[in-house]
Amino acid sequence: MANLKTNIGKLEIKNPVMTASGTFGFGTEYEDFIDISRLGGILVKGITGAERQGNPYPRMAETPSGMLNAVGLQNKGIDYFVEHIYPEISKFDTEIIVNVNGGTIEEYIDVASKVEKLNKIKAIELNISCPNVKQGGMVFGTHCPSAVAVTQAVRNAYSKTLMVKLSPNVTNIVDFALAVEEAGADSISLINTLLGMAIDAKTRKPLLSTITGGLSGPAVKPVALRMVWQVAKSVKIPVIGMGGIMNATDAIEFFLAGASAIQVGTANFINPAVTIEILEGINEYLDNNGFSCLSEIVGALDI
Amino acid sequence: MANLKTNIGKLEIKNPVMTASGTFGFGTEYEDFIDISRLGGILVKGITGAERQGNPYPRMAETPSGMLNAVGLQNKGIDYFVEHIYPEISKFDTEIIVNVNGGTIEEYIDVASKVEKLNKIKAIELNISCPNVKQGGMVFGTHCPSAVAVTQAVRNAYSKTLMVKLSPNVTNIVDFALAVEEAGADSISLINTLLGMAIDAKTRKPLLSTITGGLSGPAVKPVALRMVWQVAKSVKIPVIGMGGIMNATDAIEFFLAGASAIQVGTANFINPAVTIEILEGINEYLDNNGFSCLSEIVGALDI
Amino acid sequence: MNNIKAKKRVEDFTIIENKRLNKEFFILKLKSAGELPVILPGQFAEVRIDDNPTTFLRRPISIYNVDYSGNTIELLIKIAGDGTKKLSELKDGGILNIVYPLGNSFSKPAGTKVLLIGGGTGVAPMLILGKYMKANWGIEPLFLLGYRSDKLIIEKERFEALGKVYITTEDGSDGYKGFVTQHPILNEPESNFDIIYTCGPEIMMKAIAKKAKELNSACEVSLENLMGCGIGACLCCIVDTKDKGNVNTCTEGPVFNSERLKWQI
Amino acid sequence: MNNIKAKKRVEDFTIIENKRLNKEFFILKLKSAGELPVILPGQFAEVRIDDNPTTFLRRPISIYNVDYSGNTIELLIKIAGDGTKKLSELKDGGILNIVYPLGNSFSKPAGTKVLLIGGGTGVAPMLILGKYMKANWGIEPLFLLGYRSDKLIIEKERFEALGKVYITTEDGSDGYKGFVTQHPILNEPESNFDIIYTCGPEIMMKAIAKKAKELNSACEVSLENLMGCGIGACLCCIVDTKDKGNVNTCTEGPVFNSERLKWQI
Ligand SMILES: Cc1cc2nc3c(=O)[nH]c(=O)nc-3n(C[C@H](O)[C@H](O)[C@H](O)COP(=O)(O)OP(=O)(O)OC[C@H]3O[C@@H](n4cnc5c(N)ncnc54)[C@H](O)[C@@H]3O)c2cc1C
Ligand SMILES: Cc1cc2nc3c(=O)[nH]c(=O)nc-3n(C[C@H](O)[C@H](O)[C@H](O)COP(=O)(O)OP(=O)(O)OC[C@H]3O[C@@H](n4cnc5c(N)ncnc54)[C@H](O)[C@@H]3O)c2cc1C
Ligand SMILES: Cc1cc2nc3c(=O)[nH]c(=O)nc-3n(C[C@H](O)[C@H](O)[C@H](O)COP(=O)(O)O)c2cc1C
Ligand SMILES: Cc1cc2nc3c(=O)[nH]c(=O)nc-3n(C[C@H](O)[C@H](O)[C@H](O)COP(=O)(O)O)c2cc1C
Ligand code: FES
Ligand code: FES
Repeated sequence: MANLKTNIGKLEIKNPVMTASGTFGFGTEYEDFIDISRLGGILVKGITGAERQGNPYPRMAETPSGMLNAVGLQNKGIDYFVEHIYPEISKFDTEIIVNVNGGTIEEYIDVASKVEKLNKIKAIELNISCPNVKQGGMVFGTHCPSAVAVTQAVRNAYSKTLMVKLSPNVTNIVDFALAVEEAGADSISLINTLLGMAIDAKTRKPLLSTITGGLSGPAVKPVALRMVWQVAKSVKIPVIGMGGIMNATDAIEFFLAGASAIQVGTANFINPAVTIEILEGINEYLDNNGFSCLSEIVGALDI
Repeated sequence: MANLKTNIGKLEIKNPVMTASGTFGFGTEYEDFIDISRLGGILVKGITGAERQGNPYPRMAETPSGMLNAVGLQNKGIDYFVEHIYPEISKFDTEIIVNVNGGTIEEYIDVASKVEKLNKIKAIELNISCPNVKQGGMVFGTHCPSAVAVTQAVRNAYSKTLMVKLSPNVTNIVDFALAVEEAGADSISLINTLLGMAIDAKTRKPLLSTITGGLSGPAVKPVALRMVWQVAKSVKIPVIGMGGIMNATDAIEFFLAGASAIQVGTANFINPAVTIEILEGINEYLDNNGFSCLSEIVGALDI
Repeated sequence: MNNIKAKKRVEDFTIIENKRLNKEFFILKLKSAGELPVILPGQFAEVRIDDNPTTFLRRPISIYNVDYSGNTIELLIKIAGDGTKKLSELKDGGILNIVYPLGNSFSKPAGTKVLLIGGGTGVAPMLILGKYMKANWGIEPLFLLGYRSDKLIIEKERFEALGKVYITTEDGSDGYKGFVTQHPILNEPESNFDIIYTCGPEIMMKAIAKKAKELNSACEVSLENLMGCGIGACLCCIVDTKDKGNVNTCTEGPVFNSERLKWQI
Repeated sequence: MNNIKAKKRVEDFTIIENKRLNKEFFILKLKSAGELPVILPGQFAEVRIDDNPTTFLRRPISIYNVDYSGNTIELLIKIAGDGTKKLSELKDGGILNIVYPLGNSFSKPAGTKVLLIGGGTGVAPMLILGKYMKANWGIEPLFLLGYRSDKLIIEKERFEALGKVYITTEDGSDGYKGFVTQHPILNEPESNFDIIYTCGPEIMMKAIAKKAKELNSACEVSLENLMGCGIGACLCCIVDTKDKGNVNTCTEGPVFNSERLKWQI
C-alpha cells in the first residue's frame, strides 16, 4: 500500500483520484455505486451566479471512442448550491471542489466569494474553458489577456486554493499555463473538451442543437497527455490531468507525463464504479513496481 | 450516376475523392488493390528540397480510434522525385498533386518552382502544418504572419493551383484560413494531424522516438468536421476536408459541412481499397437521395 | 411496494436466451447470479456493448419483464443501429453488463379504468406495467398495441394473459387498420379513462397526450431521450417541463405526466 | 519460383480451425474461397481485428504454412496484447479479413549447408521456409528452435518431418539448456554454414548475427518492427541500413541480410 497523498497548491488530498466537473453531478448520483468518501476529491458540476437552463436538446452525440456534449452549464446558480446542495454533500469525507463559471469577471468573483464562505470547501476550479456557452467560458480561456484578467480578479477575491482549468483549443497551451500561474493560480487543470461537431448524414442535420460541442473520452487522450506533459515541465505549480482516462493504466500515463492528480470524466458514464477501480489500480501499479509514494512516478517519464 | 465533378480553384477534378499526403505513398503502393485512375486525385507524400531521413524508429503508436505518427517528412528530395518518381506515376489518369514542404521559405519556393515545370502536375499542396519536424512545418502553420509569408512567397513563384494545408493546432482556424486566402491560396486543406502523445505505462517511456507526434484517424473527425464547417462558411475558396474519414458516410458529413472534396488518409492503412469504396458510396448516397450533382450537398447542412 | 426504489447497481448478467421475434425485434433473457432488486414498471437499464468504437456509451433499454423467483429479467429490443445490432448477435452463456434499475416508474391510478398504449418497442414497459398493476394494484390492464403490420406483432399471448388486447396495424393486416389514436376505444362516446399510460415514438405519444386531454383522462408518457449516463450526471437527456424547466429524463423520468411537458401538441 | 511475387490483395478468409497449442500460442487455419496466390517463405499478412477501439490498425503476422491444394494458410500467433487476444477467441466458421502476401522473402543460399533458427513466434517463418527449401531448392533444412521451457514448444513433429531439429530451452526442460547461440551446433570447430536464417526476438537475432559473422556464415534475419500499413505507404516501420539509410521493413523486408542493418551488435 503506497502513499497516495498528493498536493494541489496548499491543499493536500488523500489520493490523486478526483472526478471531472460536469460528469459526476454532485456526487450523490454515484452514491449507490461507490463510497464517495474514498475519492481524493470531487469536482461538482459547473456553477454560475444565476440559474441557467443550458442549451436545448439534443445535447450529446456519440463519436468514435468519445462523445460530444453541449450541456451549456445548466445549473441552479450559486445561491441554490449554498442553501440546498452544500449541506447535503458536506457529509462526504472527501474534498469538495466547486467548478466556478461566469459570463463576466464579476460573475466569477460573485461565485468564488460565496464559495469562500463555505467551510468544507477548500478549493475552487476556475473554468475558463467551457466551449458550450456564448459568453464567458472558452472566450476567457482562448485569449491570454482575458485568462490573466479573470484569474487575477478571482485570486484577489478568493484566498483558498485556486485551480484554473484551461481550454485545449489554443495554439500554445504553455503560454496560457505560464500566464495564469503568474496571475496567481495554485494549480492547472488540463484538459477541458476539444471543440468538435457531428452531423447526421441521413437527416443532414447537426447532431447537437448548438451545432458544435465539446469532445471528451479516449479519443482526446493523446492530446491531453501531450498538453499535460508540455505544461508540467514548464510551470512550478501542480498540474491536474484529465481527458479520456478510462482505467488505471491511463491514469499512470498522466502521472508519468507530470500530473500530480487526475480527474475522471466521461468514464463515469460508462462505468459508474470506475473511479474506485482506478484508485485500486494505481495502488497496485505502485506496489507491483516497487514505488512507495505516488510522487515517485509524477513526471517520471523516461526520455 | 450523379455528376461528381468538383473544383479546386481553377482545377476541375473528376470526383471529390483524393488521398491524403503521407498515407498513400506515391500511389504505386496501392496499385495491386485499386485502379488509381478512378480517383479524383492523389496527394503524394511530403517532399522537401533535399533528401531527409525523417525521425528515428519508433514512429507510430496506436491510440483509441486513431494513431500517432512521427515520420518527419522522410523523402528523397524534389530532384529525385522529378527524375525517378514523376515519370513512373505520370501513367495514372488522375490529378497528381505534390505536398510541398520546407524548413525555410526558400526551400518551399525551390520545391514549388521545380514542380511547376512538371506538365502533368497542375496543383501543389503547401504543407505548413507538419507537427513532426523541428524547423518549418507547423511553425509556419501556427503563426499567422509566417503562414501568410510562406503562402505569398510561393504564390509569387508558382502560377498553377495552390492548395494550402492548415494545422488544426491553433486557437482560431478561421483567422488562418482568411489570411492564406488573402495571401493567394486557391483552396484550403483541413486538417493535418493534431499534436498528441502516447506513453507506455509498463516501460514508462514515450511510444514515439520524438515523444510527441501527429494524431489522425476517426478520433479526430469531430474536430476536423468542426474546422471544415467554420472555415467553409468564412472563405470564398474551396475547402478540402479530411480527418478520420473511414467510409462514404464520413465523407458525406464533410461535404455537408462545406468541403468541396475530401482526402482519405489513415483509412488506407486499414483497408487499402477504401478510396474506391468511398467513391462508390458517395455515388450511391447521391442517387438514393435524389441529388444529381455533388455540389448540391456541399455546405448543405440543414441548420 | 410502489415507492420502494432499489439501489442502482452495475451487474454482469448471464444471457440465458436470445430469442429473435422477427426481422426487427429480439428478446434477451438475462439471469442474475444473486437476488434481483425490486424493479418498478417503467424503469430501465443501461446496457454496455463491449469493445466497439461506435458504441462508446451504454444503451438505455426498458425492462420488459422481471421474474423474481428465477432471478431473470427480459429486455425487448429493436435493431436500430450498431449497438442493438451487436446485442442481437449475443449468444447464450455470454455476459451482459448492465446498470439498473434506473429511472422512476408509472404511478398508481386514481381509479381502475386504465388504458396501456404501446407502439413498437414502446410495448416493452406496458407488459411489465400490466403485470405489476394486476399483482399489486388489483387492476386488470386493457392494452392497445400499435404496429406497422402483423409481422411485427410482439408476443400477443403474453399481453392477452394479463388482460384484453386491442391491436392496430397501419396496413390493416391485424386488428384495426390505422394508428392507435384512431382506434374506436379512444373514439367512442364512452371513451374515458382514469389514466392512459403510453410508450412509443414521440409523435405517437404526443397524439395520445392530445387525445387524453380531449377525453379528460390523465396521461403518463415514457420518453426515450438520448442518454449519456442514465443516472442523472451528464444532463444530456433533458426535457423541458412547465414546472421546473429542463429536468433529466433519466432520473425525473422516463415517465412523465404529459401535462408537465412543454410539448407542442 | 522464388522471384515471382504475387499481387497483394485484401481477402475474407474463413476460419476452419483455431487450435490452442499452449498458454501463449495458437494456430489459425484459414481457407480461401478462391485460389491462393504464390506465397513465399518469410512473407506475412496484415490481419484485421474488427470493431475494437484498441486495435484500430491491422496486425502483421507471418505465414506459418500454406497448402495450395486445400487453399488454406496457417498463422501461428502468440497472445501479446489486446489484438492477438481477440484473435485467439475467434470461432470456427468466422471470417478473418487479411491483406497478403506482403513483404520480401528469404533468399536461396549459395550452398546447401543451412541452419534455420527460430525463437518464440519466430519459428513461424522457419516452418514455411524449411518446407519451401526442401520442395523448391532440394535442401534439407536443419532447425534450431529456442523456447523458454518445454511447455511452450510448438509442433515439433511438423519441423521433424522436414529435417533435423535441435531444441534449446532456457530452463533445460527439453534439449540443450540455454540460449540458441550457446547450442553446440553453433559452437563447435565444424560449425559453419552457407547461411543462417533466423526470426525471433531482436536481442536473439542480434546475437545470432554476431555469431554468424564469427562463423563466416551469411545471415538473414526477419524483423518484427511495428507496422502501420504493411504495404510501404506509412513509413512507420523503418530500419536503418548501411546502404540506403531508412528503408521500410514491410516492403524491403521483413527479411534482411544482417550485414545491411546498422545494428549495434
Ligand atoms: C428510457 C429508454 C428506454 C428505452 N427502451 C427501449 C427498449 O425497451 N427497447 C428498445 O429497442 N429500445 C429502447 N430505447 C431506445 C434505445 O436506447 C435505442 O434504440 C438504442 O440506444 C439505439 O442504439 P444503436 O446503437 O442500435 O443505434 P444508433 O446507431 O446509436 O442510433 C440509431 C438510432 O437510435 C437513437 N439512439 C442512439 N443512442 C441512443 C440512446 N442512448 N438513447 C436513445 N436513443 C438512442 C439514435 O438517435 C438513432 O436514431 C429506449 C431508450 C430510452 C431512453
Ligand atoms: C512482419 C511481422 C511478422 C510477425 N509475425 C508474427 C507471427 O507470426 N506470430 C505472432 O504471434 N506475432 C507476429 N508478429 C508480431 C505481432 O504483429 C504482434 O505481436 C501483434 O501485432 C501484437 O498485437 P496485440 O494487439 O496483441 O498487442 P498490443 O497490445 O498492440 O501490443 C503488445 C506488444 O506487441 C507489439 N506490437 C503491437 N502492434 C504491433 C505491430 N503492428 N507490429 C509489431 N508489433 C506490434 C507492441 O509493441 C507490444 O509490445 C509479427 C510482426 C511483424 C512486423
Ligand atoms: C457532459 C459533460 C459536461 C461537462 N461539464 C463541465 C463543466 O460544467 N465544467 C467543466 O469545467 N468541465 C466540464 N466538462 C469537461 C470535463 O470536466 C472534462 O474536462 C472533459 O470531459 C475531459 O475529460 P474526460 O475525457 O475524462 O471526460 C464536461 C464534460 C462532459 C462530458
Ligand atoms: C503516417 C502519416 C504520414 C503523414 N504525412 C503527411 C505529409 O507528408 N504531409 C501532409 O501534409 N500530411 C501528412 N499526414 C497527414 C494526413 O495527410 C492527414 O492530414 C491526416 O492524417 C488526417 O487525415 P486522416 O485522419 O484521414 O488520416 C500524414 C499522416 C499520417 C498518418
Ligand atoms: S442521461 Fe445523463 S443525466 Fe440523464
Ligand atoms: S508499415 Fe507502413 S510503410 Fe511499412
